[in-house]
Amino acid sequence: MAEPTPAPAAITLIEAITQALAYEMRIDPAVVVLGEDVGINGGVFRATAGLQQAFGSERVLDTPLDETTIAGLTVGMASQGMKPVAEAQFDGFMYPMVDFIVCHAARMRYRTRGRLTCPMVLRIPWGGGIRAPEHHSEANESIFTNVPGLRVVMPSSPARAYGLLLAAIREPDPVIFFEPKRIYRQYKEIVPDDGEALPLDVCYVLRDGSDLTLVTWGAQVKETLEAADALAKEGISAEVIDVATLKPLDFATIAESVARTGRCVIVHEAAKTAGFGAEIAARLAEESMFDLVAPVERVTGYDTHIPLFRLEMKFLPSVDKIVAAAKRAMAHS
Amino acid sequence: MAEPTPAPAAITLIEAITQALAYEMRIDPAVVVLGEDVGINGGVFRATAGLQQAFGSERVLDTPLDETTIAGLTVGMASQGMKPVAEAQFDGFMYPMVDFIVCHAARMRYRTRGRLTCPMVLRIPWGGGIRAPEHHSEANESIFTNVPGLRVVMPSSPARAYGLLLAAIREPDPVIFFEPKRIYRQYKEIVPDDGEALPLDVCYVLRDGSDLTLVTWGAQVKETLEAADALAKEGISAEVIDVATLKPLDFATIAESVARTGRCVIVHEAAKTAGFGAEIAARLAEESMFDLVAPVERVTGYDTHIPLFRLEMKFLPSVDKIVAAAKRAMAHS
Amino acid sequence: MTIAAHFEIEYLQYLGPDGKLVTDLPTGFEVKSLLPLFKQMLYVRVFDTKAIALQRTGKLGTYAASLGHEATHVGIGASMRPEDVFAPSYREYGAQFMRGVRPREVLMYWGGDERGNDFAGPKNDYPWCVPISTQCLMAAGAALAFKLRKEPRIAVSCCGDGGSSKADFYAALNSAGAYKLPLVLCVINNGWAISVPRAAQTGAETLAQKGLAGGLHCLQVDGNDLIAVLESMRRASERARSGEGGSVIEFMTYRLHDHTTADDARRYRGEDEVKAGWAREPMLRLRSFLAGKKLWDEAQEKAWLEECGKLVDVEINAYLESKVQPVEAMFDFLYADPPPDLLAQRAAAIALEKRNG
Amino acid sequence: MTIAAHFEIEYLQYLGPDGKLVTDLPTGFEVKSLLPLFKQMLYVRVFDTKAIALQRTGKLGTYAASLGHEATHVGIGASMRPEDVFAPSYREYGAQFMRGVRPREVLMYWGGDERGNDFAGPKNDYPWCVPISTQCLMAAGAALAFKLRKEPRIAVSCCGDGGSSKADFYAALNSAGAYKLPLVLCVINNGWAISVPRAAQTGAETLAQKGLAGGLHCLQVDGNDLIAVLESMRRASERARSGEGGSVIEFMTYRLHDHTTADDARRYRGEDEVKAGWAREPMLRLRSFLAGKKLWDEAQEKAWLEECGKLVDVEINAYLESKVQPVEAMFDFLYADPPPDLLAQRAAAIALEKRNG
Ligand SMILES: Cc1ncc(C[n+]2csc(CCOP(=O)(O)OP(=O)(O)O)c2C)c(N)n1
Ligand SMILES: Cc1ncc(C[n+]2csc(CCOP(=O)(O)OP(=O)(O)O)c2C)c(N)n1
Ligand SMILES: [Mg+2]
Ligand SMILES: [Mg+2]
Repeated sequence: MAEPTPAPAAITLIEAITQALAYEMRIDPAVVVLGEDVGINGGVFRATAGLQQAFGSERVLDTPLDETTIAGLTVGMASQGMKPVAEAQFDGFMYPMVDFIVCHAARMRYRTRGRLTCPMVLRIPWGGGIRAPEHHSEANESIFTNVPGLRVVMPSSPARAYGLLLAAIREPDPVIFFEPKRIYRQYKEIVPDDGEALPLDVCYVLRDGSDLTLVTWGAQVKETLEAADALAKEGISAEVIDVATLKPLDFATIAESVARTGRCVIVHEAAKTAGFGAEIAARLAEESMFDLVAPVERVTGYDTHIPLFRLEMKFLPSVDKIVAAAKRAMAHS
Repeated sequence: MAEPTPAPAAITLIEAITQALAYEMRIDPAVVVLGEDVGINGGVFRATAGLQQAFGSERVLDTPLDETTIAGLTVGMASQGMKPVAEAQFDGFMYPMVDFIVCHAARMRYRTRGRLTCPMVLRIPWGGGIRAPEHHSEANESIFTNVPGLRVVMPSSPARAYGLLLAAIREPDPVIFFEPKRIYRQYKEIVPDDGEALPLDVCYVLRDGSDLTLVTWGAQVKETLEAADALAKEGISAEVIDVATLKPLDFATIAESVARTGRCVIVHEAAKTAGFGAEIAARLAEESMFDLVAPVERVTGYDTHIPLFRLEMKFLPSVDKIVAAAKRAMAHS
Repeated sequence: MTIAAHFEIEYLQYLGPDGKLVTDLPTGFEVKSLLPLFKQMLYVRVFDTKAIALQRTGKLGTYAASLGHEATHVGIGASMRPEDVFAPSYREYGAQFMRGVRPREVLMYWGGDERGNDFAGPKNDYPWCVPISTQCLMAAGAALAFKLRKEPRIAVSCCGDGGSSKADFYAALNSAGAYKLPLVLCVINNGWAISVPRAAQTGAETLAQKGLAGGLHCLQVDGNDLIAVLESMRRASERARSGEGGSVIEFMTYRLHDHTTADDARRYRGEDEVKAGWAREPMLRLRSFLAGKKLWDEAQEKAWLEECGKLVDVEINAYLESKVQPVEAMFDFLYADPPPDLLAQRAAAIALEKRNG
Repeated sequence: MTIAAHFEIEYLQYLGPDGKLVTDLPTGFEVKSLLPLFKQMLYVRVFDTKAIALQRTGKLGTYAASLGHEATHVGIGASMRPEDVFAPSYREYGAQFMRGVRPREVLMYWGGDERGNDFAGPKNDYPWCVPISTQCLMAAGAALAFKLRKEPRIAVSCCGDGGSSKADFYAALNSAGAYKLPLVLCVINNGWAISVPRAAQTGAETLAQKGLAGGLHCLQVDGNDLIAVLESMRRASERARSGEGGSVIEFMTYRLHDHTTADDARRYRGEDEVKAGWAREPMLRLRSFLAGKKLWDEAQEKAWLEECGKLVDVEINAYLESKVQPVEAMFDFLYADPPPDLLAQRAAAIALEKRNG
């Protein structure tokens, strides 16, 4: 810590994850990393690359191959004063963790009136579009968004990955941290390793606009920003909001934007029905109805499983689909 | 089957469940019932009372105490031509089943292009209000509503319990069947044991009205109907819809009603944020916006865990809260 | 025939149902040390009886009695150090009382109040755990924390015969073996999981041998024999403390009561079996053994039971007089840093409460 | 010391790495019967090699090779009857080919097309299973269905050494014991679960002994010795068919390839170990044994490998020529009776597809 900070180089989202993990492990001995293949192998996505070498195998633990085990050990450690950061290798493998997350992590503080707590992070590489096998491409954030006591976070840039992960590890309550794997290596940006956390309860406005509000999170931020570009060329000014912290939701930022634009298109990768977009649309129906000049639109995955990779890109929201929805919204005034 | 049908007696919701199970076990040898204590004990709620005695222990199986086991065995049996009806003893114990439901039950037909299928029913006594211990009072239907390939059903009367459970068992795809335990024995009605199934894809309009639409499901149907009574006394005519089949959702029935009333209050027991009410409100925001004269209202559980029973009734939606929301909606025109 | 591995499961029993020693006492065992534990067992039984009565008269919710399990529970509690962590299921009051949990907390919990889990005593112990055997895996996590921090502490967790079928139990023993954790998994085999008999849970001859799946130390013990319970726990905790890893101990006992007050065991088990259970129960034999050693007599028992009654009544009154938490309690302790929307709901709930009087 | 239970885990090996018998052949064993199986093993290896090449040239997605596992896979396949049900993990091609799965289906699956799971052959077999060891528990469910319907069929499922840590694996063996199911659980111990070595998975001396936790029959087997594989499977299936219940068999083999084509094993394991693996691999010893019996020679091998190449190429071409499913395929087979909203989405997707040309 006393060493001079090296000049920061541009890094990818996944490198920002590694950087945040290393930073926090340096300053907080309670932080441990655990999961399948997180040790010498550095994780199947290399998120923990070099950490076991740097911090030893008592800080970076390979687990037996069982997600129930990972979740249970994590809750056990967290409730005894450690700050475990667990990894589910892929989104499709986290379902056996649901029991411990819902029944224990989310309730430990509540049920003991604060006597025991559960400061843990569960990192989940999330979403489709990388031509992976079955169960490696799920957008399953909605499984947690109805569960009180949790925080659900999803960064969409290297800087937000770094700042939000630091915040998540420091947070005294359990955080489900989804990492959009399709954009793990999409682009690089300079992320100073300064230990500065970002707030866990705000939406990030990525682009200002006046005609309509595009709300999204995770990997779809890319297509949504591209759609905003395309719309701009046609003279339509789209504001783009990266929700980033899904739960608790910073609805105020969305409402404020929609109050100005009168139109909202929600974009997400998960199936439409009861995806988290529904909650945002519902809040608009409750609190922004008189601001809306056009019906809310949802551009989402279809109500089917993401297909194996020959067809997967046809399942996902595309620039085309977003632009079309935006234009439908613009048809109202 | 050739025997004369005895004159039907009035039965409770839980007795209607038993009646449907017995009916279907009589006519279809592929139907088996499994779960913890479902055998000689007849289930902790007596839903399977008498079935093992009547059909033998090869049709009604006590399982080892493991919900993962119940779910896995059920999927295994269903994919080999049986029609298992599994029971999770309480809502709070079904989380270990999520992996098999999402990764296998919901995808078996899809991933094998119809070669293997999964005709199973998972019965889950659901919801709070019975002064039970922790984890016995969860309203967790939203965990399944974003999952393609499932059907999610929740009856709220003896007749619908009978008809919907028959339909669920006959359905060639997996059905999650939530049973509102608070109203298991609330009242009796005559339910002829005629083997008539009800449709799995319609909402049930329980009361006609013209001023606003109250949409609900499960145990809250009781409070919602009472609220409609109370509103009627004040000259407000409320239509009451029991969603009953949450997934796939029969939105057409709701939309048609709201087109007439212009107002919608959604009532459910689960926490508000990302509860299934969000999906209904979202559909309204997308498809019925110009019909709405008032913002949508959600009367729900708070965004916290249902507390232990000393406080639980204060968590649940009440007639009071529904009436207040309805009046807020009526203030707009 | 080549043999890849070979195992034996030892069975421990010292005191037979008739109160006679069936074998020599463990070396160095002090008979006098049994006395306070016997008294503790009696205390628990008084507590149980009164708690059941409270439930029957509508003053308590569903209650899970520990009738018949007293030797196992108290023996486990006696073997632990304050700094260890206990992860109980939902009926090990005997162990918990010895660790400082107060009877009023037990009552609060079953009376529907979260404050019951806020133990005045063992601050790091886990609360009662409803989702079966998940406590075992949390205890493994606790043990892992102790090991990583190089603390001389162990974790002890209990589950039932039914609980030993649960995936979480297997996960706990698997990780205890993989990480050589200071963990003692106590399987309290009382013959029944609600209505499902032990034989329907598994094809294994003993529940102790499940530990072999994780390479753990395994023991089967007469759980109605306090001496055997103490000796088995001594061995397992010593192993754990000295870095030799985890154990699975199967305590053979019997559930004399219904599963909980919500259950009616007559639906699924015969009276003969229960009768036989009463002949093997732990108090009987220990009382007769201590009486034989002139350490206990009827008068002492009468006096102590009376005192127990008074002690428990104080606790019951504290529970009965406790005020229900205010409505905002259901919002508090959800997050360290509650989000604004939640605070708004909290305010609305308080306002509604005020309006309704 | 009283012993409650006592166990031995037998180890089976007939053919040593040098191709010499280490013990007598099982009674009645026909050496000639090895020949078609050896040819099948060669065929699988040719398939594997070509599949890896396809992946390396961008014509296939991630692929999990079976290199080194051929004796175990083919031996398992050979021991099953058509009406039995197989629940593989994701690399047991040798077993699957013998059951009628076509190589083109394997390629379709790893090529990102659901039709790969629609086997032309074994209609009731389970598809490849990505969520580790869940197939074991589904197989237990299948076995339960057979038992309840009194059908003379058995279920066979495979998982890895890593997979034997999974809660589902334990649930499978627990239910196999509880219900005495006609189930054979094959733990294919190839030393690694991606980068995690066998020793890190569990403290158990053998993986076979995990079966003791459920009261199952346990065996540890040299999985590179086809004869031992066949004999162990014969014993386990006979038990299963005759109502004696389930087995856990640990097959000791070695993963000669990376975990999948997405993995780089050099990051975590040394070359020496892999070299040693090649010295123990299954083909080597069987070839030498058969050659010694004058059942196989170089010319035969050359001719057969050439034929294999051609056979596999036909399959590869069928895969490469397969048309991508139309966009509506992602809506089909979701429900037997698709709801209207889904049909509307389907129609919209088709329309979009048309518009985009
Ligand atoms: C995950 C889960 N499933 C089901 C239950 C309901 N349940 C409560 S206690 C019990 C039986 C437990 O039997 P056992 O483990 O033998 O413990 P005992 O009650 O006999 O002490 C069951 C099925 C539960 N609490 N948790
Ligand atoms: C539930 C789950 N967790 C993680 C993975 C990722 N994963 C795929 S294969 C594998 C290792 C499997 O090792 P093992 O069981 O030994 O089988 P092997 O690949 O060696 O044949 C892992 C961790 C998965 N597929 N499913
Ligand atoms: Mg028990
Ligand atoms: Mg392996």
